[in-house]
Amino acid sequence: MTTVDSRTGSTWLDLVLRFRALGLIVALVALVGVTTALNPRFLSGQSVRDLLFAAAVTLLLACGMTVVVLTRGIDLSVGSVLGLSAYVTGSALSATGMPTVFALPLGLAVGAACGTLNGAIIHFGRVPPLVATLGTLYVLRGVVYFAAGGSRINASDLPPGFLDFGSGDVLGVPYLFAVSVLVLAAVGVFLGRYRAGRDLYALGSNPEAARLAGVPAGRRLMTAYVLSGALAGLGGVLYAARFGTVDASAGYGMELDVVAAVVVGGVAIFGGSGTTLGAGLGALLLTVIDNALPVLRIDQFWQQAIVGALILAAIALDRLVSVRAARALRRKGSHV
Amino acid sequence: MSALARDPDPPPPVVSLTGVAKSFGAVRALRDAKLDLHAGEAHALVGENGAGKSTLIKVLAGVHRPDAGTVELDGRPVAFADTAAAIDAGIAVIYQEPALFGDLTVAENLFIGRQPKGRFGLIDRAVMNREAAALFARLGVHVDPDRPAKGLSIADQQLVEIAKALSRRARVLVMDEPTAALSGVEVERLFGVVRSLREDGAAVLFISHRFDEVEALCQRVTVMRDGAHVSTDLLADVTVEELVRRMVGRELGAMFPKQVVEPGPVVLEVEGLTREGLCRDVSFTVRAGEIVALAGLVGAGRSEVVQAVFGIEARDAGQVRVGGRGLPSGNPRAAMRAGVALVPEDRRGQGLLLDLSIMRNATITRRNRLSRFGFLVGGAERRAARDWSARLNVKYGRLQDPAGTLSGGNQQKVVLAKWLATDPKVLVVDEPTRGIDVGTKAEVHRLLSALAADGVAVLMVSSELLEVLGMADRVLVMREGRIAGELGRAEATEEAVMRLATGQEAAA
Amino acid sequence: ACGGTTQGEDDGGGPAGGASADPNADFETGLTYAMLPKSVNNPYFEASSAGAEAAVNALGGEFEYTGPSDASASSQVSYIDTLSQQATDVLLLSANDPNALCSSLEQARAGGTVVVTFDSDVDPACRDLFVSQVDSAEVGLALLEMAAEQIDATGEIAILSATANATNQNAWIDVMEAELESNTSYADMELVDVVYGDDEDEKSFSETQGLLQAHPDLKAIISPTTVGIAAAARYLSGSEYKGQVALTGLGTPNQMREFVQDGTVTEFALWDPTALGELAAYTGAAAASGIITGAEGEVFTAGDLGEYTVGADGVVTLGPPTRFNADNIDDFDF
Amino acid sequence: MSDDARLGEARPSERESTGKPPARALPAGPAGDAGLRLREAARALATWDFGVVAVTVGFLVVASMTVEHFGTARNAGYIILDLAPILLLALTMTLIVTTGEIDLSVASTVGLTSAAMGVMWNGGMALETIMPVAVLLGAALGAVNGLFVTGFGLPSLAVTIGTLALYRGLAYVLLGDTAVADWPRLFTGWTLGRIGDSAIPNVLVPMAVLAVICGVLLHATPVGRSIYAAGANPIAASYAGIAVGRLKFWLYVASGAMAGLVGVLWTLRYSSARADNAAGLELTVIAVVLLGGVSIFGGKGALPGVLAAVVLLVSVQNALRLAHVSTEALTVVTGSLLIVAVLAPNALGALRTALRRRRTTATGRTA
Ligand SMILES: Nc1ncnc2c1ncn2[C@@H]1O[C@H](COP(=O)(O)OP(=O)(O)OP(=O)(O)O)[C@@H](O)[C@H]1O
Ligand SMILES: Nc1ncnc2c1ncn2[C@@H]1O[C@H](COP(=O)(O)OP(=O)(O)OP(=O)(O)O)[C@@H](O)[C@H]1O
Ligand SMILES: [Mg+2]
Ligand SMILES: [Mg+2]
Repeated sequence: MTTVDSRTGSTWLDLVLRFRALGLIVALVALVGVTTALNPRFLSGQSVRDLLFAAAVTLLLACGMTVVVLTRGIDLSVGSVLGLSAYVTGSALSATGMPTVFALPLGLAVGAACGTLNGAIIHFGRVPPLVATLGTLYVLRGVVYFAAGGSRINASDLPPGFLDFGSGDVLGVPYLFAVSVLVLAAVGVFLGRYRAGRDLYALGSNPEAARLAGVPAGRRLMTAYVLSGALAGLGGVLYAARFGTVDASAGYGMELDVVAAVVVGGVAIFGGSGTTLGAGLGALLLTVIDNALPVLRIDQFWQQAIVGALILAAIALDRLVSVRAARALRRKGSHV
Repeated sequence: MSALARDPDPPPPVVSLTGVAKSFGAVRALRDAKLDLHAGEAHALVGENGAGKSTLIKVLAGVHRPDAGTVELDGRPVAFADTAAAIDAGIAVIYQEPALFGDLTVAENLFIGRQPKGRFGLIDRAVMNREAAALFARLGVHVDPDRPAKGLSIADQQLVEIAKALSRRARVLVMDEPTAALSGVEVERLFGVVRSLREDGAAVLFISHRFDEVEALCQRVTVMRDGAHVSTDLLADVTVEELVRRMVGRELGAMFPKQVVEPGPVVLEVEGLTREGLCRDVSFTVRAGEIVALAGLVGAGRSEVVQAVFGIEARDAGQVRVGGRGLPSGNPRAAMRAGVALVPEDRRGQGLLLDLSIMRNATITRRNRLSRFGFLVGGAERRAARDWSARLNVKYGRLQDPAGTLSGGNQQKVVLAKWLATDPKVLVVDEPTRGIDVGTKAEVHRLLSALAADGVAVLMVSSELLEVLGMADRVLVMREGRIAGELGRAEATEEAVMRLATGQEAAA
Repeated sequence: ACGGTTQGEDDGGGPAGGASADPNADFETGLTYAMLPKSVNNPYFEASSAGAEAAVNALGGEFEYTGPSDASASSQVSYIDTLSQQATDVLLLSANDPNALCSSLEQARAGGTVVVTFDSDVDPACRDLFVSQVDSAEVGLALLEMAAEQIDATGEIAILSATANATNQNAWIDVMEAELESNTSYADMELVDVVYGDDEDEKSFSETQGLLQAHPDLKAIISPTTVGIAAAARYLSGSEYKGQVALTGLGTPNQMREFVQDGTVTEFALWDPTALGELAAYTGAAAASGIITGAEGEVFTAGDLGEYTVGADGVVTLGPPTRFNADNIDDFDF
Repeated sequence: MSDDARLGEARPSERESTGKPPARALPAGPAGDAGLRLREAARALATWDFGVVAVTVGFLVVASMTVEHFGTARNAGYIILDLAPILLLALTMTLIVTTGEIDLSVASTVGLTSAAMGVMWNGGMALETIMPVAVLLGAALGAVNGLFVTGFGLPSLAVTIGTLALYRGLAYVLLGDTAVADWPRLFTGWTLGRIGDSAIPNVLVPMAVLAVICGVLLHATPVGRSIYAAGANPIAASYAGIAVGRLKFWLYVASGAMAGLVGVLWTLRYSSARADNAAGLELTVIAVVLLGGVSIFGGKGALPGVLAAVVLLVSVQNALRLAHVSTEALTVVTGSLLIVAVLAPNALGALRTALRRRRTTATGRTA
């Protein structure tokens, strides 16, 4: 049988297994290095702040997306949820002039509500996640259109405190980014070190087995989608705070970027494996690419093509690492 | 009945199921099932494939809700909403098919949902791995608790399942053919543990098609047929023949109807076959009309060998020739064209398209031959499928039902059917009778020897010694990826095989 | 087989000549008008539709404002087909593509619909009239002039445009480039980059970031699109470049007000989209009532907007853009 | 083979075991055969395809009675023109999704081939050569997807999100902000033209042909069987001698070629080659494939359902426009349609099992 010494020759292997993000970090460092070499201003305070600002929202959404993707699900509605929450909070702030502190909970609530809708359709309606959330992507966007119509919330309508929250920072780290990172860490710990979190991995890894093992699938799925929705809602608030302008198209088409970030981050699209850390790095990598290309004076028309190429490169690299790992595992598991 | 007659005042059963009925679409898996489990007893549940054994225990485990009938725990009627409820009630089940979380570590597979907690309710992995290691030690097996379950052999998977169930320290332990993929040594260790559990007062339900095991472990035995209760007796009161008659409702022919045939020319030649870390320098030949068995302990690498022969996995070194012509490495299509067929060991993972219909499964290997002018129209597939399920007595509802809805044994029959249908020159079977009931087992054996008689070269991997000894003309014994020795039909005895398999020969 | 169809062998149908105009005819009542913007849910077109609706009510007609939610030519085609089936009398269209809509427009016109494009034109052969907010030259020159005034005509400038294929933006950019070449008074100004914010707030925002990082010595940004200029202004006002880099272009007073007040922006321009819609409606009505046919020189009265003359290629021009600065911005609300 | 007979005899009660439902062999209770047949019939009818087709037909009937201009031949023509690109892309998408993969790059491939056509046209090539070249280009782009997915074993969703950006980007590299529009009327006319003086658009012909080819391929050939097998269980499929990798690779090539063809049609229909042609169409295509009942996990689904779904989606949007319903509502309806179409059958299924449970309990008691 598999006579195995869990330690021997498995140090780097364990590292790779535990820390699939390695490849990403390398890519990230390389990219930043090259860009800075070509244009030192890329690491100037201002542009780093801009970068972190830009990353904050994607980071949040990627975090939520990870949770659902782990369960073999997917949430294509995040873009629309973000739009809805951004508009609702925005108009609530401008209309009622309610204190800024209530913005976050409000956005979270809106998002969580949408998440609950997704979860209910998927769990109780037995609708495949991709279908359900593709549906709510349309429906919720439609709702935003209804609500916003042609109107637009301008920065001037929003309380200054809120905008300050959007543009302010502590020690050079924007509040928004700080919020995202805190959330990311919290969710990371939840997934990695709490029973409920591990259940999500189990569900994604083998749903039937999870059922036999008595994992409360319904409750867990609900948790996942509500979480994803809530984070998208929070993202909406950050979006409003950052851009100050919200119209009906806020967050339009964002879902694919987020999925890309998650996948680049090494989260298995068919569930069961991946970490928020990876997803976060994926989001960061894509944002850096987006911001580096203009700085490198790369022709506008080439930028999208290069983003695509780099996405392919990133997942290919990640694949390389994991294949290595698997082979080593085999050797580790064998006995001859 | 007789069991209770013997016992002046029997303790109330821990579990008792009465009048249980359960249907899946047109299929009535259970009609009128009945079962009593007492504390401190090991109770055998036997029956044909599709008799309803697994379904019955799934009802007990809260997987299925019964259409009718009652489930009582300590005399109190219960209705388990889901498996969690049953688990909380102290019922642990080893299901027929291993169901592990490939992405989680072995240890987490054992403790999912009840991982040991440390500060702030965080999971304490160190403790978890230690407890897992302890469990495996108790079973006398070594599996790295910290490796992902992905890539474990079917046998190791079953061992993990066993450890999982044992770790729950349940008052009711249900085992659905836990030994199907295990060989003698593991089985003995398992029984040791189970006995001690029983002595601690646990009630054990044991489902198996191997009567030697049933007799070795159990006191009472319940027979099921067509989803209904037939009888419950003390094992001491009934003979195996009697049990078999009740199961299949008729007399059984010889278990190992071996036909002696004059072996023809060499058909399959394997030379210096090597797969990194799995098997090394394996050489042997199989002649037309011969049945050659690959014996050995679980994990000896037999499956790896046959997979390399069929070309599922590329070989790192060595030659495979069929009828003198060499086969390219890692190309099953070429092997099939050369007339090789492989019945794989893991029917769900490697054998079946569970979501597709029984018909598709039975005919997928012949999709080209059944087509007319490249089109698959008319009932060709249907006829072929019906014909072959009839030959192997597959028990099913409708040919359009998903293969996943078949009982374990019937699934195995479908896999056999789809490969026999290709009428191969070289038939390679890996654990061909895993989870198949005695009646069908005899038929499969008859079929194998009949095929051999027709000049087919048969290579058989089996963990069941009786089968190996009963069927094989020659026995190749593998140990740790190498061929430890070869035994002719005459010299092949249990002792001889086990000695080679375990490597005690040197000592002797 | 045959020699093959290559360029130049074929040219689209000529302009739709036809009935002679009767300058003294009255505006018909009871006509149905449909306004089809590049995309709905866009404040700019909301304003135009308000103007058009007012005009239509004055003319005693029926008004419908409909269109796709994405600014793509293919979805506009579906809407045109629908409208032509409903035999709408007047179609007021702002096109997402100069050519893609033609065949549908031809069918519509064959069915008797008068097609008037506004804000963004199509191939003149495919429509009756085009109501231009201003003529391309004027806008291009005005933009360049404002930029020059703010950086006294020296230093690097860049353009933040809408989508890469936006018809009118590209026309203005061409004018500006030509002018920079020819006009000596702009000799010390250099156009270093043209980037596209796709009329998306977020993209325009980050493109502005990119510009400033890529061109440390940038003196001015010209953004000839309402979405772009607002996003750029918001970025500048929150960054270290505020006051250092001049920003001008086309924007709506309501969006730009705070940035003019906080000194991020000195002066920008725009025509009144409401008036544009109003004029488009009157032009359509005039054409449908046979007052004009689209031939050069024809004259008609557009309500209290006054009298207008049809120019070459059936173009009616609203007038020079209005410039907005700290002094006058509070007089406008759109 | 000589032993078959013996095998047959081995089991006296063979009738019972040759696949008649056990329920027949056992006393079936009062519900009896009739009830059983009814339920079987019900199940046969309640397949997904049937559901979608029924809904579609139902909708068309109701709409043509209630919505002005909807029932006209002219409008039918518009509907067919509008659904052509979606339907064509959905054909190959169905095959790919059935193998458990996905191709999100189709719309970008359309854009890139369209842009390439523009460049070639400006380069003075003859349209007769440009068109086949464009299709081949599409095939090549598909091959790249196939290589990444099967060759390097990368998740197709990830790969095709990458190529979605890459191909669209390359389209912009080729044409930038320009549009090529001077296409010969001979061809643009054909794409919009009608067969003879009927109201049937010319494009219906290639559409029908390709639909039939894909349908037969999927449902009545060994390849089709392999496609389902590969989707249901790749490992078991390769054990059955199916070259799963090669199969998927060629499906991606086919999908690319189809996108190339759509690129040609699109360019000529709108007589405008532009980098942003068909942007965002991929989600619509996925939507109809799923709406058509194809399982995103592979192994399940059928083409008729998908075809019906395409018709349903496009004609619903058309009807709403004709009925002066606002764009907002249109978006909402599209989404709800997707969800409800999947929810409804599930709800029905749940209901049926509930009914059956009650029945069998009854028989269980009497037995
Ligand atoms: N989920 C299901 N859907 C439909 N039919 C089912 C399902 N599960 C079991 N059946 C049917 O119920 C009957 C009993 O199955 P079961 O697995 O209980 O047999 P078994 O006694 O365990 O046989 P084996 O010894 O081969 O495991 C079989 O005819 C099987 O086809
Ligand atoms: N996919 C795999 N990845 C890693 N190790 C594997 C894999 N498959 C098999 N092994 C290991 O290779 C060895 C031989 O495999 P296997 O257990 O199939 O041999 P076997 O003699 O056929 O046993 P069995 O009786 O289960 O067929 C075992 O130690 C098993 O754990
Ligand atoms: Mg069973
Ligand atoms: Mg094996």
